[in-house]
Order: sequence, then C-alpha cells, then structure tokens
Amino acid sequence: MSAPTATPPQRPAGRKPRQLSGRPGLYTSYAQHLRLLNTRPKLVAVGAILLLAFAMPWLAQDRTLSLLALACAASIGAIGLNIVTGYAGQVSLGHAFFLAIGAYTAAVLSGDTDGRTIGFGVTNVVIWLLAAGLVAGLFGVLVAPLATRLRGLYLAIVTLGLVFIGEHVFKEWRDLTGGAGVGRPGPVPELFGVNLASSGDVFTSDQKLYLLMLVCLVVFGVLARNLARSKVGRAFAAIRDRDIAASVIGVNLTRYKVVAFAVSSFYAGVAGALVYTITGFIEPTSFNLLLSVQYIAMVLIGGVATISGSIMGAFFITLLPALTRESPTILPFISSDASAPLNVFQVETVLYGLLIIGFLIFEPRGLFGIWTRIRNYWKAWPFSY
Amino acid sequence: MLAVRNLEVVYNDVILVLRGVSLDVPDGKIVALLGANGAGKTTLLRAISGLLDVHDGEITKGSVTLDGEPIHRHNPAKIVRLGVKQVLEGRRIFAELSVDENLRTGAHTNGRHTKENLDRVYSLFPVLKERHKGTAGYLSGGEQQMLAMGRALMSNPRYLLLDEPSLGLAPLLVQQIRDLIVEINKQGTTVLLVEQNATMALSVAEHGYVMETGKIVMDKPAKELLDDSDIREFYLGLGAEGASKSFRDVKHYKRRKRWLS
Amino acid sequence: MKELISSTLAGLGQGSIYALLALGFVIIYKSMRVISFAQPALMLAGAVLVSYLVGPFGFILAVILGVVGIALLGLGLERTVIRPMVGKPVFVVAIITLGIDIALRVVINGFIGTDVRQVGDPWGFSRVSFLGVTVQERYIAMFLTTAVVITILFAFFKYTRLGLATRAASFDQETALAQGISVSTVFAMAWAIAGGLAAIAGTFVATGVGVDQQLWIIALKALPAIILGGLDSLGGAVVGGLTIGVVESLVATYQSDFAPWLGDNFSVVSPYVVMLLVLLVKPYGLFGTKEVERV
Amino acid sequence: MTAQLATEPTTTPTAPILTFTGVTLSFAGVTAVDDVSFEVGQRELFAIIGPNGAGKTSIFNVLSGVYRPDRGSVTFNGTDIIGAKPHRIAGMGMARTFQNIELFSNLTVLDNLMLGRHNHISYGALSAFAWLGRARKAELAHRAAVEDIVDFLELEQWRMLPVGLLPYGVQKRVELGRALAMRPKLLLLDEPVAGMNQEETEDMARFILDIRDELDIPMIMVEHDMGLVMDLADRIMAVDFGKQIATGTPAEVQNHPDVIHAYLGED
Amino acid sequence: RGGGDTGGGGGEGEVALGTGVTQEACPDTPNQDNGCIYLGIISDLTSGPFAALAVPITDAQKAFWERVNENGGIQAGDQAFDVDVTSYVKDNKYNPEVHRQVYQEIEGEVLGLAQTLGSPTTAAIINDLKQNNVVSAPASWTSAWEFEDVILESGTNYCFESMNSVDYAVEEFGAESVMAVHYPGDYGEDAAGGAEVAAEAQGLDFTAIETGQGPENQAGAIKAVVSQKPDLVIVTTGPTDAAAIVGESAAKGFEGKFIGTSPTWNPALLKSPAADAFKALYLQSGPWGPFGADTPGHEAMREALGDVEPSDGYTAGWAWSYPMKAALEAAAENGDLTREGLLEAVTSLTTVDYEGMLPEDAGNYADEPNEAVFRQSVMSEVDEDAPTGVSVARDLYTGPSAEGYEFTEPCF
Ligand SMILES: Nc1ncnc2c1ncn2[C@@H]1O[C@H](COP(=O)(O)OP(=O)(O)OP(=O)(O)O)[C@@H](O)[C@H]1O
Ligand SMILES: Nc1ncnc2c1ncn2[C@@H]1O[C@H](COP(=O)(O)OP(=O)(O)OP(=O)(O)O)[C@@H](O)[C@H]1O
Ligand SMILES: [Mg+2]
Ligand SMILES: [Mg+2]
Repeated sequence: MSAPTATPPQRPAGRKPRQLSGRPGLYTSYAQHLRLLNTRPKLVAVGAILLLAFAMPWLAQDRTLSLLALACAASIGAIGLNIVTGYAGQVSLGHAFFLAIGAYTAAVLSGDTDGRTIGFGVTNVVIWLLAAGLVAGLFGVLVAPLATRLRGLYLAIVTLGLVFIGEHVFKEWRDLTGGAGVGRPGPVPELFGVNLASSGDVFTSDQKLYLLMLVCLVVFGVLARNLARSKVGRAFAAIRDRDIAASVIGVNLTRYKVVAFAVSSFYAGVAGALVYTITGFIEPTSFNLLLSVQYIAMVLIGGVATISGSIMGAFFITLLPALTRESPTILPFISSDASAPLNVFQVETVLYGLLIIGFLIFEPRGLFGIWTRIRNYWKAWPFSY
Repeated sequence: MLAVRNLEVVYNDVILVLRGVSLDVPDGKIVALLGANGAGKTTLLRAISGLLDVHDGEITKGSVTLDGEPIHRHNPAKIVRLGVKQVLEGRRIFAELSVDENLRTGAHTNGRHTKENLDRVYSLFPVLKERHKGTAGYLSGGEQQMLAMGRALMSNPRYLLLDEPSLGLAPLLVQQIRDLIVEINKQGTTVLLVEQNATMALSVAEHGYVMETGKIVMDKPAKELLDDSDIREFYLGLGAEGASKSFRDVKHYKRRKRWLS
Repeated sequence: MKELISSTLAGLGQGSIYALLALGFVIIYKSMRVISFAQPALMLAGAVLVSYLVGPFGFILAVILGVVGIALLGLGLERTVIRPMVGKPVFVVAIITLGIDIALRVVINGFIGTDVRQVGDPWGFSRVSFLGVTVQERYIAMFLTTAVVITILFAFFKYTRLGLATRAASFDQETALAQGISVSTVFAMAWAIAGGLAAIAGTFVATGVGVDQQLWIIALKALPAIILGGLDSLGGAVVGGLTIGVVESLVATYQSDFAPWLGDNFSVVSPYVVMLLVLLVKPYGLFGTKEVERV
Repeated sequence: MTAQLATEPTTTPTAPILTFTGVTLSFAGVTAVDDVSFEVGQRELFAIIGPNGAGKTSIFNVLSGVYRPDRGSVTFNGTDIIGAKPHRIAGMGMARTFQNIELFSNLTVLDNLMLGRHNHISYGALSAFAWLGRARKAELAHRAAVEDIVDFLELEQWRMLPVGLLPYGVQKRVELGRALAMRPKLLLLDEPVAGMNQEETEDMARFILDIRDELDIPMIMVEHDMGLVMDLADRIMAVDFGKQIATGTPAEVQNHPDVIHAYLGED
Repeated sequence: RGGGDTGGGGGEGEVALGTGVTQEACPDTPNQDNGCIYLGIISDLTSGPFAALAVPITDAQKAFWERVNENGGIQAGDQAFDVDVTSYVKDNKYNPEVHRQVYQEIEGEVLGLAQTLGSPTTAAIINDLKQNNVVSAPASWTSAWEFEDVILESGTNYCFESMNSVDYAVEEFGAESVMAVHYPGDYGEDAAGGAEVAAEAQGLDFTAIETGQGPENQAGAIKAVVSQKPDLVIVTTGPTDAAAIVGESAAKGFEGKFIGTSPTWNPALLKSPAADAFKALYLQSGPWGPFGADTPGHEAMREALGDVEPSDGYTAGWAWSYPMKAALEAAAENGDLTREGLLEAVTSLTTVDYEGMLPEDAGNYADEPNEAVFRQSVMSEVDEDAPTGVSVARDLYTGPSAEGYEFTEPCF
C-alpha cells in the first residue's frame, strides 16, 4: 500500500474563490461611525463643555482658575498614565519620575542663564514643551525594556524604584534642581513675546495660564483619543488583555510596549512642565511615591482606558483637597484648633483618604463607570445596538 | 432531595437570565440538564452552590431547598459543608499549585479523610498520580479537566453538580468520565449533570431537563428524551433513520429549533 | 575585617525588621494578590500602641497586647473596607489600602503628639561582643524573633489546611469558594497576621530611637525586599529583607570610601538598585512563583 | 504498514504549504512532541487527533512560535520559521484559534476582528495621532473588509458588543473571524467545536467547509469530535504521548488499532 | 452688618484700610468696638514631617495675638484693631504645591501671614508674596530670608547659629576638628555651611556628612563619627535620627561633643535609651532661650499658654510674632493699614520689642542684610529638670567667626 496522499478538495468547476472585499456603498457610514463625536448628543455635550471651559476666565476667580489650570495640566499627565497603564496594561508607578524629567527639562531650557541653577533662557513655550515631552519620552523608551521582562506588580514596584532613584539623583544634583528643601524656579512660559506667568493689562497671569493649559489639554486629549482608536490603541488593548494571543495574531509586543511607554512618558513630561509652570517652583522631593500614586488614583477614579475618564479623574484628585478644605463650612462643630483631638485639619486629610476609599468601593470602574451607569439607566447599554 | 422552585436570577441588576426554573434532583439519581449555549445552565448551578455573588448575580425569586431546608441564602462554604459541590465549567484548576495541592484544596471541608480520598482519586485518574508534584497549569486541557473532577471528589460530596465535564476530552476519556459518573453515583453521590454532549449525558441519566433561554422546556425520563424526534435531531445529531448524518451535508441556512418564541 | 563583620551583622539586624515588614506584605499578597499600602500605618500604630502599653504592662506583655491589638485593627479594616472589594481589580484595592494608610496615620499622629514616644525595650543601645566583634543586643533579638516568626509561618502555609486554602483563594476566588473555602475568613486571617507582624516590626523599629510621626517611611523599604525575594514567597521576604538590610548597611559603611561619586546617602536608594539588578536576571524575584500562562 | 506510517513523513503532490520535520519539544519531565513529521498541502484540511495531553496544542504552539522546539525544522510557505517571533510568523500568514478562547474580552467584536488585520494596516504611531489622511483611510478600508467577515460568519447582531459578554459559541466564531481577518495562508483550529451543542457544531462545520471551499485556505484542525473530524478531514494524523502513531485518510486512521486503543475506545 | 469692610482708600477714620482689615470686629472677640486685622497661618498641621513642631508653634501664635487683643489690640490713632489669626489657618502638609494652593485660597482675605512654615514651601509662594506685598512671618530659620523684604524673620539663622556653636566648642572644649552631620537641603546645609565657615575661620579640620531621614539610614553617619572621632559634631537632623546617631556613637565609644539645633531636640529623648549619651555629650544651640528661660517674654508666654506640655515649638511661635506686632503698630501709627503700608512699615523698622527674648536690635529690617542680620545665639545644656529638658548654658552671644563673617548671600 502506498502512503496515503492528500486529496485536494473537490470544488464545483467554474466557482471562483469568494473574496472578502469590497462593498463601497457602506464606506460613508463607517466613516461616520469612526468619527470622534459620532452621535449628535455627544457633539452637543462636548461643544457645550468646551464653550464653558473657554468662557471660564470671565466667570471664575483667579484662584479657581489657577486650580483649574492645574487640573488641566494634571489631566495631560493622567492621560499619559492611562495610555500605558489603562490601555496597554503596564502598571507604572514611575510616573512621578517622568513628570520630573519634563519639569526639569522645561525649567532648565527656559531658566535664567545666570541663576544659581542651570538655565538656557529659551522661554518659548512651544519649544520647551516639546523638549520636555521628548526628553521624558526618551527616558520612557529606555525604561520600556523592563516591561518586556516584568509583569504586573513586579513592574509596578520596579518603576517605583525608578522614582526613588530619581529622587536621589534630583536631590543630589544641585545645579539642576537646587537641592532638597531649596528647589528652583519653574519653567518660564513665554508665547509671542508675552510672559504668561505675569499679569498684563488684558489678562491676569492665572487667566493666561489657564487658557494655555486648556488649549494644551484639548490638543493632547484629541491626539490621545486618536491614538486610542487607531491600530496602535487596539494593539495596546490586545497586549493588556492577552499578550500571548496578541503576539500570535501579529502584534509585536516589544515594539508596542516601547511605544506605550514612550507616549505615556511624553505626556508625563509635558504635564510635568505645565504643572510646574503654574506652581512656579520645583522642589526635588515632590517627585515621590505619593505623586505617582495620585496619578494612579486619577486613572482609577476616572476610569481605566478612557481619555475623558482620565480628565475627570485628574479634576477629581486635583480639586478634592480644595473641597475637603471646605469641610469646616459643612461641619462647623469641628474644632479648627490644630491641637484639638479631632480638628478640621485632620478631618480634611482623613476625608481625603476616605473619599477615595468610598468612591472606589462604590464604583470601582471610576467616574466613567458612573457616567455609563447613568447612560445605562436611559438605554440598556450595551445592548442597545 | 435537592429542589429548585420557580427560580429567577438577575445579573448586574438588569439581565434576567433564569425565568422561573423548577427542577428536582432526587437522592441517589443522575439528572441531566441539557440546553444550548447561554440557556442559563451554569447560572442555575451557580444559584444552587451560592456562587452568584461573585458574578454580580442575584436570586430575585424562588428557592433552592436541600431536603426541604432552603439553602439559597447560605454562603458557598456552608453549602459545600452541607454536601453540595459544584465542578465549575472550564478548567478552573489552581494553575500555580501542584496537582497534589489542587486535590488537597478540594478536601478543605473534609480534612479527616484526605488520605483515602486522595488514593481514590489517583486510582481513578492514574495520569494525575504520575504528575502529582507537577505544576497543574502545565497539564493539558484534558488532564486539567480530570484534576477538577478529582478535586471535587475529595470532600465526598452528597450532591455533585457537574458543569460540562466532558468538555474538551478525548472520546476514550469521555467514556471514562461517563463510567466514573456512574461509579460515583453507585457509591451514593447524587449527580446533576450539565452537558452539551447529550448522547453521553442521556446514556447515564435517569431523568433529563432541557433548558432554553432561562426556562425548562422539557422534563422527561431520559429514555423518553432519547426517543423524542426534536431531541434526536437537534441534540443528538441523528438523522431521521437514527443513523448519524454527515457534517459534509450540513445545509447552509438551517432551520433552528426553538421551543419558545 | 571587623568592620565588615559588624556592619554585616548590623545589616542583618536591620534586615530582620525589613523581613518582618515584608512578611506582612507577602501574607496579604498571598491571600488577595494585593500590595497593601496600609502596612506602614499598621506598623506605626503597633509602635504607638506598645508605647502606651509599656508603662502599665512592661515590655513583653505590651508587645503581646500590641500585636493582638493591631491584629484586631487589621481584622476590622478588612471587615469594613476590604471585604466589599473582594473580587474587584487589585489595583483598585491597592489604592484603597493607600487611602486607609492616609486616613489612619492622621489618627495615629494624634496619639503620638509632639513628643518622641518610647517603647521601653530592654535593649537600648547595649552591645554584646564575641570573638572581638560587637553587635547590638537589639539586633540579635530582632534576628531571633524573625527566625521564630518565619518558622511558624512556613509551617502554617505548608502544613495547615487554612494555609493551603489561603494560597488557593489568592489564585482563583470563585474556585476556592466552590471548594468550600471561606474566602472572607482567609482574607480576615491574612490581615490579622499582617497586622500582628507590623506591630512587631514597628516595635523593633522604635527600639533605641523611639516613635515619631515619620517612622512609617521605613516600611517602604519592605517593597524592594518583597520584590527581590518574590512577591508571594515567605522565604523570599526573609531573604529579600535580610539582603536589603545588609546591602544598605554595607553601602552606608563603605560607599564614601569606594564610590563617593554616587552621591551622599546613596545607601537610601541602594535597595532599589539591588532590586532592579536582580529582577533583570530573575523577573519573578529570587523565589517568586512564575505566573503560569499557556495557550 | 503501521511502522511505516508512524515514522515516514507522508508527501503531498503539490508543493506543501507546511513541512514539519522531526520536531521534538520537551518540558521539564515531559516530552510533549516527540519526533513528529508531517506535511500539509495547499488546499488540504489536515486533522490532528490524540488523547488529552498527547501534544496537539503543543504542535500548534511550535507552529505559531510560542514554543521553540528542541529539534526539528518547520518550513512554512518556503521559509524556515523555527526561532521566529510569533508576530513574525503571523505576518507570514499563519493564523490560529485557541483551545481556550483567547479573545480580547474588553474589546468589541469589530475591534477584535480589526486586530486580526493588524499586520495589514500600515500606518505608524505618528499618523495615528493625527488620524487625518493615511490612518483614517486605512481604518475605513479595513473596516469594510472586516465587515465582510462579519457577514461571512453571521456575526452582525454582536458586532458592537464586547466579546466578553457573548455566548461561548459566538465567541468561538469571533475567534475564527479574527483568524480569517489575518488573510491567512494556513489556518490552525484548536478544538473549534469543543463545548458546543449539536446545532452550533453544525454551524461551525459549515463555516469550516466554506473556508476551505470558497476561501481556499488550507487548515490544520485539532478536534475531539470524531464525527466532525472524520467527515471533514482530508487526512488525519493521530498522536499519543507526543509520538505520531498513524497518519492517513479518515478511514485508515479510524480503523488503526493503536488509535482505537489509545484514543477512540471500543465503543 | 455695620461698617465698611475692605475699603482701600481711607474709610471713616484717618486710617487707610486694605485687604484683610475691617472696621467690623473680629469674630468671637470681646472688643466689639475694635476693627479687625486678619492674618493667615499656613503650617504643617497633620501629616507632614514638622507637624510635631508646627502645632505648638501655631498654638503659641494664637496665644500671642490673644494677649495682644486683650491688651487692647493694635492702636491706630483713636481707633484700635484686634488681630485675628484663627479664621484663615491652613494645612500645607509640608508640600510646596499645597502650600501655594492654600495660600491662594486665603490670599484675598488676609493682610499678611502670621506664619508661613518651611522654607521650600515659602519659596513656592515668595513671588506671589512679593507681587502682592504680603508681609509674612516665616517659621524656619534659614539664612535666605534675610534677603527678602516681605519676610519678617526673627532670631539668627542656622548659619550663624552653627558658627557660634563651633566657636563655643573651641572656647569651652578646645575642639580641633568639626564634623557637620546634616540632612540635605535648606535646614541641614545652612547649618553645615555655617559650621564650615567657622571651622575655616578657626583653622579646624572640617568634614560634612550628609545623611538621609529615618533611623535606619544613619549607619553611614555613625560610622563617620566613630571612625573619624571629631571633637565636635554639629547635628542637624530630626530627634529620632539624632537619637540613633548620638546613642549608637556613644555606645561605640565616641566621646566627642554633639551640638544640635532646635529641630534636632525633643525633650522625650531623655526618656529614650540614648538619654545617658545625650546627657554626657549633647548641647543644644538655639536662636533664643528655651521654653523655661528667664525673660519677661518667656514668662508672658508661659502664662498665656497655661498648662501645656512644654515644647520649644511654643517658644518659637511666640518669638516669631513680635516683629509682626511691631510692624502692625508702626503701620497703624502711619495711618496706613494696607499691604503697602505694612511693607513700608517693615522696611523702616529698625528695632522690635521682644520683651527680652531677643535684644531690640534683633528686629532690624531696614538695613542691608550684612548689617541687619542678627548674629547672636544661645547655647543650652541638657537639664532634666528644665521644662523642655534643656536650660541656658550661655545666653545670647556672638562668637568671633559670626562676628567677622561677611553676609552677602544665603549659606546654602
Ligand atoms: N456575570 C454575568 N453577567 C451578565 N450576564 C451573564 C453573566 N454570566 C452569564 N451571563 C449571561 O447569562 C446567560 C446564561 O449564561 P450561562 O453561563 O448560565 O449559560 P449556559 O447555559 O451555562 O451556557 P454554556 O453552555 O455556554 O455554558 C448568557 O446569556 C450569559 O451571557
Ligand atoms: N508550558 C508547559 N510547561 C510544561 N508542560 C507543558 C507545557 N505545555 C504543555 N505541557 C505538557 O505537554 C503535554 C502536551 O500538552 P498539550 O497541551 O499539547 O496536549 P493536547 O494534546 O493539546 O491535549 P488536549 O487535547 O487535552 O488539549 C502535556 O502533558 C502538558 O502537560
Ligand atoms: Mg455553562
Ligand atoms: Mg490541546
């Protein structure tokens, strides 16, 4: 008997292989579906929010604007962290480090040429902002190989190590940072010859900075949203959900982890530069575990793997302390004497912790989860299709 | 007797999955539960063994009773101690633990007879004995399924709820599992068997239930089910003459059987 | 040479503290796959509680009561805050533990007040010497205590049903439940043990110098230790803790002579550098369980 | 004949799409694949059967680059693929489904299918940021292609749902769709009908036949459902403890005593 | 509600009122006829590293201004103003960003700051302070404040204090080698800088050892002390770290002297195992006498505070308040209680009545730093019977090094 041979399948003659292609008539509807704001309500809602946001300088006090500006800048950082952690699933506690890189890059570039710390006097916002992002992104690329070897909490703690090592370097490198407890001035923002950090005739510094931050947030938010819905964003999600399967369907794990860290760090760098432009002062010990954790909290509280969630989370965490500081008005019976056993200051801090706890217990999917809940209430999402 | 009465289960507060299911599992018997994917069979088992919580599910109506006592408010640990044990769908072994340790976790509520039970399981599944120190996660799909079965037996349960035990097993092993179910049943354990492999299930069960979208649509002795023409066509894949038909002849747009709707 | 030996021994003593702290982290991790950032607060609470109890009860009894007290505190936290989170994403739980830490430390600070509190340990800075090498007595006490604690824990996880149940629950809660394992009991126990360990560690940290509001920071040193040893390995926690202790001590002693260019105070970050180097070679630490993944 | 069947690789008349020669793969203590050789022809539906733990999935893992074998060679479409990274092999046109569904459960059906096209979408991260032009055009074109697959596999009603919420049988189908989206030159199916009822099995059988007959894609299928295997396969290889024990037409393998003894049982 | 509140130009009397000054009485004051001057406090009240000191500092300041109010407040012609330091108290958690945020929250409500605690934190708002002319009393002793007009520092700074400590050790113990064991940053480096200046001036061997926070991080410092055996160690750390350094060094046979600064010391160290070592080897420098010192100012403070656990945080908070009081009085006298008026009063202030806690010329804010800086400090020794565990060994003195030092920039 001969070895069995394969019998090619019999196919009815004349039938051509069916091709999986071509139905041009439907293109327009896909285009519509792929649009960023693909439904009318979304368009209206986002338009209204933007309108309000840009009207803010005329509606709110300077100190509120300053806080909002901070929240906008932090949002960019939160978006960055969400890209690497939320979308690509690589939990990073190293965000503080990248924020620092951005902040110092910007501060050095725009700094006084003959101050006690290094400075090059390049005060143009566009230049130092991009530089801050790029330098931080470069560090992200250097760190990324760790992510190809380490998983989950191991990666998280190792990136935390980065923060500690960074903090050490920043404390010791006095020419760069001024040293612990001394610090250096933040980046100097100048655009079209106008120093945005000093009040002018038309706008106060807070108004100008707020607008700058808002514009940056809109730009970087839209860019991130584009990335998220692209091939790259899908590859991130694939790596996050099942990395072996991702590689078997053709996703280059190493490359996309590097891209995720690079983009995330770029955003962190930009955010670092902006945050400390508002603060106006950089102290090297600020870039610590707590800062990283705050950003993680923004992502979790806002909602993992959503851009709008990152923004909500950043606003929540940035504004929360200001809100808890209002607790005396709600709880007037609590002593404002700092030496009393349970005084307002302790209540403030405890409340901050408790609110985060309570929030996450109530809705582990974050603010975005609450939003979808509300939406579900109206239509039984996601079964509405 | 394990009895389910008028059970309604809702996931995430909105998705109604069981819509008034009633079912009896008399002592000493093997009862089969058939049904398409997504009919709610697993959900029913979860409701019995108290595991709905983990999935954000909730019993909104009806009851589960064991010998007349309601148990649907008990926690899973208590239900296991009462002798009702579920083998989860899919290969839910503890991947990082060794085979031996996996089996020992099964004995959690019944530590005294670990030794005998271990011997019993290893004699039922010699493959596992060979690899008893190995990491369970590296076992093949079928080996993992055996491990899950063996683990459930470690506590000598009175009622065993099996969720698709033949899933992914080689034909020979399916036969073994079937024999094993019969054997376990002979030794006094009542079995509620959820299966896609209707041929196998109905060959051992005394009574069968068919479930469709959250409702019991048929409830007959197994023999009668085997003779039912719909069951023969849609669950057993038998042609009109009783001979199995070829998959090569499957038609493109096939009529689907739905008892409801 | 003598300096090398005594520096190593001091490192081992300090490392014992890290090991005890690391064990607390590891126990919680083993049960629920979460790094509990509440450990620093529990440690501080332990030290403060002992400092209050030592007056009326004496050191030994105070430590015992302190351990029980903080174990109960851990239990209470688990019950009220962690229990509702069972089955939720681990990073959410981790951030919640951080919230606990923030809130709890404010309360504890109230009990510390402006003074440095003392735990009244019998060792102080007294030293014993053998073979020409002198070691502080408290380091010996720490080392021995750690040895005893680790032995007990090992036996617990290896030989008891609850120990195995704990490991099972950490891998797959639903399946564990289906085996009749009460996952909540497992978690409660883990938090109680972690609390007790934190109290012992806190007491040791406070020997000699006392308790102030900043004492909690030391607990973070346990992080590189647990990663170095492998997150879910008790033995790893001990090896990791001791390694970190010795490395830190040696770096502190010799760095200024051999590598001053690393900057002052390099010893503070040396644990993280060691951790990084080890992980590049062994991605799950020295003894961590490799995540089993196959398709 | 038995001995010959077991040792000699069988040949196909046309140039084979895949040649698997003398491959051995072992893990601590287990030889999962032991000197296995086979070929798959250009239009063939080749099935692998064998008891649990025989090494079938391991063969797939070697093929898709998840494991690197200790010995042997694998030539796919003329290229030696031993040592290549999984994503490279995928790029060459090898697609597979998994025994335990490996979908990206938080993503929608469409996104999962679009991920299948990952290697065919050629724009970089920078154009992704801007979205204008290249990226947008590519997305639209590939979206249209993916919708065709949706049609083909009758997945319309679930397109926008996260796959995690779908019934098991549908998920299996989505996984098949994701593999098809890769425009494969060879498709590996690991237990495509496991856990399915009769009805769903019949559906799947129909898709498999369509893929072969209409899309002209050769396949290797691992399956325990003997009815399906015997009906659909052109050739079958049986393995046990990593060794191949028989290769031949369904009828030959079905009656092979070793196969009956090790796998089918006397029923 | 009566009276105009924040009228910028003039109001009803002849006194010009600015932001944070009202005709209306302060809340909860017995002097219902007085107007009110609001001063803010930004301090480390809960979880920061200096909370243990910041709380007594804040309490002492409250007591100080209460006493001022009880004595009729700040007189401005036929009008008087109470000073309120309780309405705008904020917690900075010792974080510069938080500090700036809370500052912005109260910026529009207060005339000045009765306390802005910490130097990096204050550095974060210094530009805002200058831009808005907000006069502030710091709660820190770094030498940088001498160069800022809006900052009303009191007593000498760490830099001069350490110079004096070195000089003291040379005189008293004939020290020939000095080591500064210090935290990084403003606090430690200011002191180390001063010690180095003095060592150079006196021709002594000098080494600086930077050390981290946390008792577990002191091994390097201890090794340096024990192996180099300097005659004098200037310690600028926190109390527990000092306990580790002093206790362990002594246990290893070190016999030289330690001199610490105020934040280094805590009376409870005398209950610690390191107590004997402290008693034998430790001295305590400070810008003024400790809690139990014998001056009218100290006396008034103890009386005002009543029954409290003694802490030199109180002493500091109290002493830091005098120049603000003097500045307010001067501004009121000038009839200009606006921010500009207050700043102007400050820049022409040459003396301040510290009720004997410090000499009057310690309060010179008019001249150039080199002339204005106050160079005297106090040396105390461990004394178990004193309220805060230390009592004065040598009252306010200036050593030769400090005397001759040309002060043109901060020491760190
Ligand atoms: N956790 C959950 N949340 C929401 N819906 C769920 C959940 N679990 C199951 N469902 C839905 O409930 C229905 C019944 O599911 P169940 O798993 O009980 O079916 P089954 O009959 O066991 O199917 P299979 O044969 O695939 O195992 C399905 O439509 C499923 O999508
Ligand atoms: N990563 C691994 N590490 C260790 N052993 C492994 C690994 N992967 C597979 N094995 C072992 O190799 C053998 C073959 O496994 P494989 O998954 O290929 O079997 P299979 O033929 O697919 O079985 P089934 O039909 O049950 O899926 C098994 O004994 C399995 O335990
Ligand atoms: Mg099921
Ligand atoms: Mg397999």
